[in-house]
Amino acid sequence: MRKRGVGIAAGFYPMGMSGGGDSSQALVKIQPDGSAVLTVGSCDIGQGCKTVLAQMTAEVLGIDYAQVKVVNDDTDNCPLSFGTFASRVTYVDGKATIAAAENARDILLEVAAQMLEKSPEDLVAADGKISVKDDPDTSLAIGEVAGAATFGMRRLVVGLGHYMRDPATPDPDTGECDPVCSLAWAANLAEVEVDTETGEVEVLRLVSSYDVGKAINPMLTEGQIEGGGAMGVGAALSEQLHPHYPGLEDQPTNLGDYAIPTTMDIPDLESVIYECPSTNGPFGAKGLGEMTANCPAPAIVNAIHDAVGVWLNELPASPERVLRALDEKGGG
Amino acid sequence: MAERQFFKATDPQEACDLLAQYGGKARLLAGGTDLMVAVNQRQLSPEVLVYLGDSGLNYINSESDNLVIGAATPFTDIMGSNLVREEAPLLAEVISHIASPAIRNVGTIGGNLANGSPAADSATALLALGASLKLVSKAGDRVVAVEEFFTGPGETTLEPTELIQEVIIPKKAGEAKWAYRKLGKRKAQTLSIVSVAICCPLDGGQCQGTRIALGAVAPTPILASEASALLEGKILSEGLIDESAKAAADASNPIDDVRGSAWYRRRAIEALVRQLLAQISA
Amino acid sequence: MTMKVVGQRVKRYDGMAHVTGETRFVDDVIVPGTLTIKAFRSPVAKGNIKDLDTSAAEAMPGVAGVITAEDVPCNAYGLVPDQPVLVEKAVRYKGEPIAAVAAVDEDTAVEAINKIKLDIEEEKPVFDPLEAMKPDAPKVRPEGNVFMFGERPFRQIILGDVEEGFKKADIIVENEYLHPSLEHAQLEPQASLAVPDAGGKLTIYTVSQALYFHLGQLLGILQMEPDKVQCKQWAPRTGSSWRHNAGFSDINYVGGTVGGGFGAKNDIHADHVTALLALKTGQPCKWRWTREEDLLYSTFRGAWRMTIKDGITKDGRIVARQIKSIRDAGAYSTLNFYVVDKHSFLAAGPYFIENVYVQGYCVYTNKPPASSMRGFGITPATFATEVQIDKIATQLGMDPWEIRFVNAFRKGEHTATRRVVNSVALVEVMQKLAEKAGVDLPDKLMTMTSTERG
Amino acid sequence: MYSLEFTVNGQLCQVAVDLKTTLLEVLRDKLFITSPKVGCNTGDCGTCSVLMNGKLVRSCITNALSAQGKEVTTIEGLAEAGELHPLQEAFHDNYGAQCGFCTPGMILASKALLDENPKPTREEAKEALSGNLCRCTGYGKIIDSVMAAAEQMAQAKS
Repeated sequence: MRKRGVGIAAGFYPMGMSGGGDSSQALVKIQPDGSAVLTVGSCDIGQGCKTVLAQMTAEVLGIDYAQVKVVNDDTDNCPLSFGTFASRVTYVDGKATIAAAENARDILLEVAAQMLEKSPEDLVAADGKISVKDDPDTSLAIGEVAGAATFGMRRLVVGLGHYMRDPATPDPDTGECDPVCSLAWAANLAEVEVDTETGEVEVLRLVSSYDVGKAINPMLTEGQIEGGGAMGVGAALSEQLHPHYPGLEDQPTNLGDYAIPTTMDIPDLESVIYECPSTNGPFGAKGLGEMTANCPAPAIVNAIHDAVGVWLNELPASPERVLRALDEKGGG
Repeated sequence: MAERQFFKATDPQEACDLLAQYGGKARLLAGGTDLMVAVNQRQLSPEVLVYLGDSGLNYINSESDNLVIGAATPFTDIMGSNLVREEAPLLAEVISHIASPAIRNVGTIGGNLANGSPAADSATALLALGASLKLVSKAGDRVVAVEEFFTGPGETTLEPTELIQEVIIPKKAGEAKWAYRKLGKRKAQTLSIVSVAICCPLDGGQCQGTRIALGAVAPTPILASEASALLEGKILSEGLIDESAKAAADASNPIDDVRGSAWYRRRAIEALVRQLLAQISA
Repeated sequence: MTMKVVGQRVKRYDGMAHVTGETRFVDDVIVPGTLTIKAFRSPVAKGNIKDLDTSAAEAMPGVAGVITAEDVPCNAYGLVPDQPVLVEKAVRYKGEPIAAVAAVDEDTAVEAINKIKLDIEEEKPVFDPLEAMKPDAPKVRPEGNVFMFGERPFRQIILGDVEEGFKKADIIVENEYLHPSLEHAQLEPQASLAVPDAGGKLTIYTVSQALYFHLGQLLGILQMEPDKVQCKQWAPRTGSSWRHNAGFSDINYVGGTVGGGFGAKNDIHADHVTALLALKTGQPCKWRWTREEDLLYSTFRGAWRMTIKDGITKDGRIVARQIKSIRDAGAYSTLNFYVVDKHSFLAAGPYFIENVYVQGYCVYTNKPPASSMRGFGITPATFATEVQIDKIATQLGMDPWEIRFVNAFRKGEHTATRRVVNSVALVEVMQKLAEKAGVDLPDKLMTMTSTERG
Repeated sequence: MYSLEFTVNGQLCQVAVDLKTTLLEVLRDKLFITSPKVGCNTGDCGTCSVLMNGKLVRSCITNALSAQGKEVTTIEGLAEAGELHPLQEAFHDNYGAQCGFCTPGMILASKALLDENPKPTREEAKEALSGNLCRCTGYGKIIDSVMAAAEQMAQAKS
């Protein structure tokens, strides 16, 4: 018999290293034509940090996204970053990038101020121009300003940015510390169908809701949600690195036996993005790379309980485990 | 190092001659989906390869009572063949669950069988369909029933100088019902934990010559003969289906391995046979 | 402020390179004359090396170099440097690298590996953390099988008084959960290419997710003092400017584009070995792990055993939560203790609970070292606590939605580590979920907010 | 050693191979075409996918000599006269790639599908890509990309 059930799970996740002290640096160089090169030390592991950081740079400088190049590929050229982990890059590198871009923009504003015989505070950088706040028709193209800075005023337009939260050493007795830049929030709903004779579980629906502070690029946000969702489904149902844990027998040695989900195992995932701005995040953003893999498994386990009345205290909810649990309960 | 040699057989006879000439040293290459995995993992370092891709063994013919499939026919061709869909739809269905499209494009039915895996998916279909294999060698040819072909894990009755020429499948007789299910760790690109193929010719609602084939639950793919015999001449009922499913589970002799436990496999066989017979009777 | 670029669905920065196949990963970097590396790995899970003979491998035509523990200047790395690059004496997991060969091609490298002779005294391993914690258990590590968080064998988090909390509770729910070990299964396997150049610089192409973090560790491993033998061997090979004291600028660490990480590349797997062999042979050396090696011997998400005891009042409020978690760390510390810290800080979940007691243990076993994976220690915590809260709801006859709304953090409340939570939105996120999923929640829940505890 | 002659992306190639050489090794190590990746070398992941005579194959478990006289297409051969294939455009527009490691194989598998079945359903697209693993995307945006390309190609035809 096939029985259906629905389950939910909630969660939260911090940005950056718990314990702090993880820094990132950024350099924004304005070329003589007004295009920009952002140099950072974090890796793009598929999550899309080059895209996100280029967007932030363009936003601050008031130039086109296409005018920003990102260099992140070696330690000879790139400034320090602790790395791409702990859901930290959008947040920590983002803050460093914004600082660097603002720093570069300030240089441009100073130069433009001289050219326009205004004070930098009276100027604004937007739409590829630096213009006078209360007289928008008086403006200079950013390329013009950058060129004048480079050739006329012999200035190097390079902005420097750095962000590091103070290290947070936990109190040895109580654990008191501030392990968190910001917290993002999550809730998932799973609907499953359980075959009570074979123990198979099929995920029919996985619906996700995430607070990301601000989706710097909603496509990337959705990409993380869907990718983490699939990873969560794999963890919930089919992935076993040590099938006879704690022993090492029968360990899978190929990607057929270590069964990550295929296209056929994942339903079309549904998601909703909620934006509760982080009080100190870059443009209000939080990070969500990791948290997306956390809620699917408990939501699925809770859905299995809803369907057939058994609890699984151990993952994955393999057909064998489900069947044994049903036996223990005394039939489906 | 021994000299390595590659031959492209232009017909089965040439392949047989080469096998005779090189004896156990020669390996047949068709799609290579099993062979090359072994080569890449250094379990195998063939000295002589005989390529069957252009040996004229890629065909699907209708011959009086039988459907005849050349051993080097890729799965995709078999799946897509109208003849197969018409005369042996069970085979088309089973093949559609093998691995994934890229593997099916080159993997051949003969290769799948010759590999001798207890989990060979095409074998369960052929067992259920009562198929036989035409084996050829320089010394001549012989026909063996698929249930006689497999002798143990990775072992078959094939002599080192012999190759599978074709698969002979009796055409579906009258109102033959069939059903198939495979359980893997996931839904595609996966090997069977268990698989069950059932072919159930019905005569006025009565089962006549039902064949229930089980994969991955014994040293070879097997027929659950007692489970089938219980149904002979009877109309499928809930009680009868139950009995047959239990008999099928008893016929299995599974092991614990990376894909599943013996306990689970036995239970899954019983469940699948029950579900599939119910599906047939519905 | 209206934003022009932030918030937009601009095209992916590296998308064009991806769809044309032009994105270059480590294994796609082709340097003429590159040697292939293979590792000689321990056949046993625990043992003591009596003798290692690599002479036959070294003598083979086509073999350019073999390295063992003797060739590693500083043979201990990690945040807490306890992991050898190559085992000197004590083998702690099956598959642990003991030697590595660089040869002209893969066949030769494999043949050379097969010629290495090892005399090893096998010892009884321990795989179960619960066994490993016993006083008479086989020692995985000389300092003991349990990682010390300061003076304690566990990270302790105390908020309020759980025993007092349990007294106030109407029901107590206690369960044990097991979160299994998981593999990242990133599609790009571990790989590294080290290229020495005559100018005295070593260029390493890496899959690292954390360039600077690993560069620092590599410099520690390679630190070469003038009187060390290997330095004398290597200095001429790498040019006159090799300064015998490697600094950040002596290595150009090239990466930034990673074929999937998920935490699999937060630890050095191959760069140290390629660097050492490149220095020893003076030639470019590449090591690409097979998928089998990646599955069996690379870092992974270590398993967790978690016991949760909750005290709940009739209205569904969790008033006390006690958690004891044991992390199976495998044989080395890697990022395990950090994973346990993160788990302990936040294991109590996205709910305001006034009395919390968490003990997070990090226990060594004779498995390959576990380390970080997407979600660190919070993934197992979320699994356990979110199934637990459903069990509580079931026992109270309460709706699983309602119990979460009742307990969810509100503005101004604080976590178990006594920090006030900011930008709180669990209530709203759950309301959005219900809307999206078409679940009709009662007004009572739909009108709640994160700003006040209703 | 044997001489393998075959066509890669329209260009005739001749390379020396032995009995154990795979098509993937020929492409990557001898012809320096690195878009097909070594993800597993056992045929399980699909990152090495190429088209051989128009059909999707795993180059890692294709014996090089079985490619004799055949036509092999890698993703480098997809763009025509400098114009990206609609599938490449669609994967770019729809974020069908994240880390990019599975992408060349994924796009070639998609091409094999659309060549046979220009108007697939989502289910058919999933089935066609079922042997190509992706760990980043959860597949949603990959399937979106395939569907978008199919639509775009249908419009271009009409």
